[in-house]
Amino acid sequence: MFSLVPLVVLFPLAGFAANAFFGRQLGAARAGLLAVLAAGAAFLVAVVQLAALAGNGFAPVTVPVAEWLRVGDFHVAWAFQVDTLSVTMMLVVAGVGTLIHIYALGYMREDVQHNGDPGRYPRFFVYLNLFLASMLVLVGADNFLMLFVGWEGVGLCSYLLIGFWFEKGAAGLGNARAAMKAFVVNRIGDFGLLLAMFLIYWTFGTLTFSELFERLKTVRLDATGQLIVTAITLLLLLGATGKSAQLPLYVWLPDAMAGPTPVSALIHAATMVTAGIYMITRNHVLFALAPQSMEVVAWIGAATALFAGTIAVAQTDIKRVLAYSTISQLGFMIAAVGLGAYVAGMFHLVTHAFFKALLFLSAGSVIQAVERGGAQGGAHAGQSAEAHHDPQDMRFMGGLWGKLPITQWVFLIGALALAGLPPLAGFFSKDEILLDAFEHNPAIFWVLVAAAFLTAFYMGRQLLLVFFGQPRSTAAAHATESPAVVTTPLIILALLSFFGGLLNLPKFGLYGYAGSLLLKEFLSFSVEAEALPFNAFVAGLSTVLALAALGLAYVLYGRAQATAQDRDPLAALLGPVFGWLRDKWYVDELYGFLVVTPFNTLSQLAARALDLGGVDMTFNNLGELARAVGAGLARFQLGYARRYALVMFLGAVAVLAYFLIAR
Amino acid sequence: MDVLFSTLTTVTAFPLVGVVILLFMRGEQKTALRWVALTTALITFGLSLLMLAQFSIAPGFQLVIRTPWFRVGDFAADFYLGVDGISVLLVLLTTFLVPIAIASTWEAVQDRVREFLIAFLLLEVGMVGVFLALDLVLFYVFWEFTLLPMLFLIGIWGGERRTYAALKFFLYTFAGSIFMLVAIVWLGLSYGTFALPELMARGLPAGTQTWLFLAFALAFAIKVPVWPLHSWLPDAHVEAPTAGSVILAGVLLKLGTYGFVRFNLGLFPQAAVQFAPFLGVLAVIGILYGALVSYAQADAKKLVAYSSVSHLGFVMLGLFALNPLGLQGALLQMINHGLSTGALFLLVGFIYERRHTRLLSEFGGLWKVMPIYAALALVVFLSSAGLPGLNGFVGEFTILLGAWDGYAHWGFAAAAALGVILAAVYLLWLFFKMFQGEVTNPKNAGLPDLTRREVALLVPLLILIVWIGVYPQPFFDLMAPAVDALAANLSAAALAVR
Amino acid sequence: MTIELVLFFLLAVVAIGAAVGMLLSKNAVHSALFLVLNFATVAFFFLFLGAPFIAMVQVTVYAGAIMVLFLFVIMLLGAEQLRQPSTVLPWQPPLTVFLAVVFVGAAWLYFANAGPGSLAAPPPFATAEAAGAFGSPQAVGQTLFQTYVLPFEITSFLLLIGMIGAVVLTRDDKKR
Amino acid sequence: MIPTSYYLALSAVLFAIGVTGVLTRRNAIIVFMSVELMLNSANLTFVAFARQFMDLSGQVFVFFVMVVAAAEVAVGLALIVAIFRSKQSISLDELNQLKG
Repeated sequence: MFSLVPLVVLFPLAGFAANAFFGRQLGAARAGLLAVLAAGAAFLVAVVQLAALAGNGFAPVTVPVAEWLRVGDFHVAWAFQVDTLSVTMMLVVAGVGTLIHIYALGYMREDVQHNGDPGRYPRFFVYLNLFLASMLVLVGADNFLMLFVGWEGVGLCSYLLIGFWFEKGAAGLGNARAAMKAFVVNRIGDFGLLLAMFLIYWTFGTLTFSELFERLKTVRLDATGQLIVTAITLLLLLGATGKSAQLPLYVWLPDAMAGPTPVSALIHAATMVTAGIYMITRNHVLFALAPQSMEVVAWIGAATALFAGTIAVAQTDIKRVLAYSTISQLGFMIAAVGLGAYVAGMFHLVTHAFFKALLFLSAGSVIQAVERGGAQGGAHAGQSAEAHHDPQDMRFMGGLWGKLPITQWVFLIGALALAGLPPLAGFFSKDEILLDAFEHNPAIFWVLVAAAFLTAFYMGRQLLLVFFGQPRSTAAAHATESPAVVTTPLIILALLSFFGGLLNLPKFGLYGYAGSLLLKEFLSFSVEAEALPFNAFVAGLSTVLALAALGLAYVLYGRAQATAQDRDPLAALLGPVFGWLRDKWYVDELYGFLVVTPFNTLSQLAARALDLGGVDMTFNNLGELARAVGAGLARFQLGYARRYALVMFLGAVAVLAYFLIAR
Repeated sequence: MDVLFSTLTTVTAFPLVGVVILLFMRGEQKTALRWVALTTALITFGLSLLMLAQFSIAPGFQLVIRTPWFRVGDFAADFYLGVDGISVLLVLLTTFLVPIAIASTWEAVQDRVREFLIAFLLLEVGMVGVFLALDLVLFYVFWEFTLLPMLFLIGIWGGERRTYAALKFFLYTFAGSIFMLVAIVWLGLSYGTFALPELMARGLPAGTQTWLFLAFALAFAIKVPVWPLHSWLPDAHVEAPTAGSVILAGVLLKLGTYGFVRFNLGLFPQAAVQFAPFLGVLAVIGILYGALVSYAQADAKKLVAYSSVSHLGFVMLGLFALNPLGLQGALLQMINHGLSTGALFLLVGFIYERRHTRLLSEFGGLWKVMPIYAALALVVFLSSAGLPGLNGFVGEFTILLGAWDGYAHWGFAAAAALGVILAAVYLLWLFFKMFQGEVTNPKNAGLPDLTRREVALLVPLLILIVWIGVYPQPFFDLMAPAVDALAANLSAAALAVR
Repeated sequence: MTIELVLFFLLAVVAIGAAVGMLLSKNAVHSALFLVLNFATVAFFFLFLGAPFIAMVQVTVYAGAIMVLFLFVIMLLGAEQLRQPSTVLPWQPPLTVFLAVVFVGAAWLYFANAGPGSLAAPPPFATAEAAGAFGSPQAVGQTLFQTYVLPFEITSFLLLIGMIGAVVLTRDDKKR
Repeated sequence: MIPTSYYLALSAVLFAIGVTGVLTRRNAIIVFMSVELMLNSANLTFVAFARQFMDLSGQVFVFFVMVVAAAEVAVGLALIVAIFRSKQSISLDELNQLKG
């Protein structure tokens, strides 16, 4: 059954190829269905792998597929690593991916109408299937190079999907710019990963995970070796900060919200951005050898969690709040793996995939509801001026409760899960991370607690702004619920978000031995996992803080604003600091000043001054010099044959005279 | 007669048959002329496949033919051809690209078609000859022989500043090869033979290697082009007709890198070891500089031309890693660059035929108007940017991996890896300016998408781009024995130097 | 002074005078006629030197055919005289004359310093037969067709090419 | 007998006059005639040496020179005719296309 694992990639790949070449001929309905089937088939294969693993006593298996590169002593193959870690990821990716494919069937049909190019419908599924294939290559890889193929492949899909409406956005170029930004920033991370691969190969002589970890078990590191391993892990971290949107490379993710909402849910929340956490977890053996790097990883995660949280509280775009929330939650996971709590990190990764996908998808449902409302309301009232507001702006929403009977509930579940209220999934996984931090690094613990407080607060704010109070626009007033194809995946995800905590529930007697945790034991076949005892203080503190944050949100936003132009109550509370938060600490501007502008200037300088003015000019001047010498001599060339003959005669006479004298 | 009908002679000389036929045809029968040239080029490609079939994966020169050519006193040159793992792929690349380039001129060239095609076929003879010649004099003759057809392709069928560009191209390359000629003559007169295998077997003393290395290196460095000798390239590319650019980037630049492998590494290993860090620095500067300058270009073709400087920097870096990884990566990257950049120039040519401009500011939003064009362009751009799964990545990764532990410092590889980021920057910028956004220029609104002929031109290239990206092993296998022998020779030289 | 020497100097004066006449004549026709005179005197020298065949060829081909061709072209073009005086190439005539004098002087020096006897008068022929045989058409013909048969054949090609060249060059473009 | 050097001296003088004609006259036809004069002076040298060394090769060479001269005149006069057609002049001063 293990030999079926290539199919997990081949099904989406086949879907990609079929839709890429024949999407137009197939027509929208069949193209979408094909893509969903491909994703579903991949999920089934992943389930089969789970069964196969169970039958194998959860021992890891390597499934070689084909030769790839064999140059000198260097060798990598196309091969899959099937273990509990990769299968966990496969299940999440293919599972959530399938649900989002289904959702996209309905959502994109409306989206392409709204954006005025229905012909682009199949293309979306082309990209989405390619993404699934790449992501599954990433998680299934048994070596760094193959992981890198998936790593850049998902980056490409992210680029394509952010730029799906490449002619939209600010000045018609905003989306395309966002896509380019995402790819380039990711490439900076990839640069780190690339260097890490070189170092690993030349230090340990292999890029295959199993061989590498085998060698690491016996390796004795001297000072240089220690330095190299630290360098490797830090470079891997650079890769992870790029893909998982951590400080300092997180800047692409908020802009990536330019992509259609299913993309935000699948790629920029549930799966791709967690690749960094997966990669670090996969390389836990390496990281274990570099404690300083672990420290750095943990601090970057914690800092990102808090930093992104502060920005999220002041955003008004419904998807941007979720984007910064994603960055923050990814920070939690990175912090967890940095603390060595790999299981906690993976656990949060899984639950986060559920509830953040749910939040994004229901946000998409809300957005389309408002869009429909705008179209209707505009038709009713005949007023077009107000209809031109941004359908994603929460300031123009409000009062949607009751209008969206399914979306409202699933959104609430997602929000509370994210806020970390028991007994929802987010509570368990976040609590696990906090517990690890509490035990290992109190400073990080308090940073994470602050971040958790902010999480609950901005989710409360979002809930209140979107669903409660008075509708602040005609569009919101006329909003209607989405079709079943959209809401069904929402319901499934809501159930997963609600009961996801059970994944890592203590196994009370069911399997015979108490005190162990389900996911922990499952993953312990791939990574070391320590079982920490339940800590009532941590659990209580996080619950109380979540409730307090929600309460604060209610105090501030409970009496909803009447119009969209009202001042944000938080601004009154925070004063000028609010402006900083709203403008994202001016990090984009800072990077523009520090990196983008100098780069452009340098490039222009190199092209104009250095290349045309320097190199080219130098050689042209050499040519000109020859020409000038020639022109100087040419003044003796009057063009009259007689003068030339005279000079010739002069020469002849001179030669004759020379012979006479020399004799 | 054996010599005349041996595989390598026919591969080299078959285009001449087409030239003769073209000479006897009337200039007005344009379509017939094109068919004759295309058929000739395709048959030549078939012959080169025959050569591949006869080629066995082993070190050393194969299918060798040798016959005295001329003899003046001590000066004896042979007609001496042979193929090994280093040259076999380059010959195939040449014979593969020429039919595509000829087919790309179907509508683009309407002026003096017969002469154009003759120049093209003659160019093919010269290029294949360079890759196959084992006699230094023969090599030099073929080397200079490639110069003239290209000079005419640029100078007659080129753009507005064609005379300037053609002259610059000619003077640059010619100036470099003069030094090579001196070195060749010196070698032949000192050792009594111009035969490369014999010279390699004999080995040269370290002292003479140094200046001979420099003389050869100058000729090749201009052709590659190595920074800062590159400034002829953008002009030549911008003015050359599309097919000329395809061949110029696809094959002619490889003559330089091939020369480096064959002569500078093969014949002067000790000097190569000594100069490796120096050329490594130039390669890295070329990579970063080419990428930076490329990003600032306003003309699509110029952008692609400067990207060649960057990409060939990778090749040079791989070569002067002097280990099997770097060498094989560099050899594969030569092929990759030929495919990807050839395709890039075709793509730029397609839009130029439609709009008669290549200024980026004139475009925007073409994805909406020409979806097939955009999709194919995207694949080619990504291949050029080194996306894993496509050919560019395999080459670049192998090169960088080799260079990390090469004779240059690992920092070179690290700095060169920055070029991978920059490649994404300028290629995505190109894609952004051409294809994304709204259609702002009304002139672009009604552009027809690619015709079947144009797609058919790109498809063979794309197939190879994906093939090499996913399963490059057959290509590596072909070159492995030859490269291993070369690398062994180099490491022996390194021991001698240190 | 023998009668030969007197004749030589007389003819030499005529030859040089004719050459100078050609050089200085304003009218091209006069020049051509002076040249004919020069060629004729040189033919006499050929006779002195025991080359009767060459002397005949000189008169018939050079003085006859070629110079007639010259005259013909001059008449055809009506280019006996140039219209405007020369304005370009200052210093050309004096420089030329100076160099010509230097040249003659150098040659003179050379002959004066040539080894004793090397440029002295050649020995006279022993018999009248010998004098008649040397340079006779028969002797020249034998040398030409034995030793120099290949160059002779090549000259025929040269003439052919000259002929074709003349035809091609004078063909009127407009009549194509 | 007349010494060979006398002939050579005469030949040198005739040659110098020919050169002077080529270099000073602007009339292409006269220049051409001067060239013939130079050739002729060379012929004289050839014949003088043939007599000196009693070798007929010298005379044969004169024959060849005459053939060359004949061919040259044919082509040269044709050139002059062609140039006159296009320039309406045979002045060499108007032919300065070689100017650098």
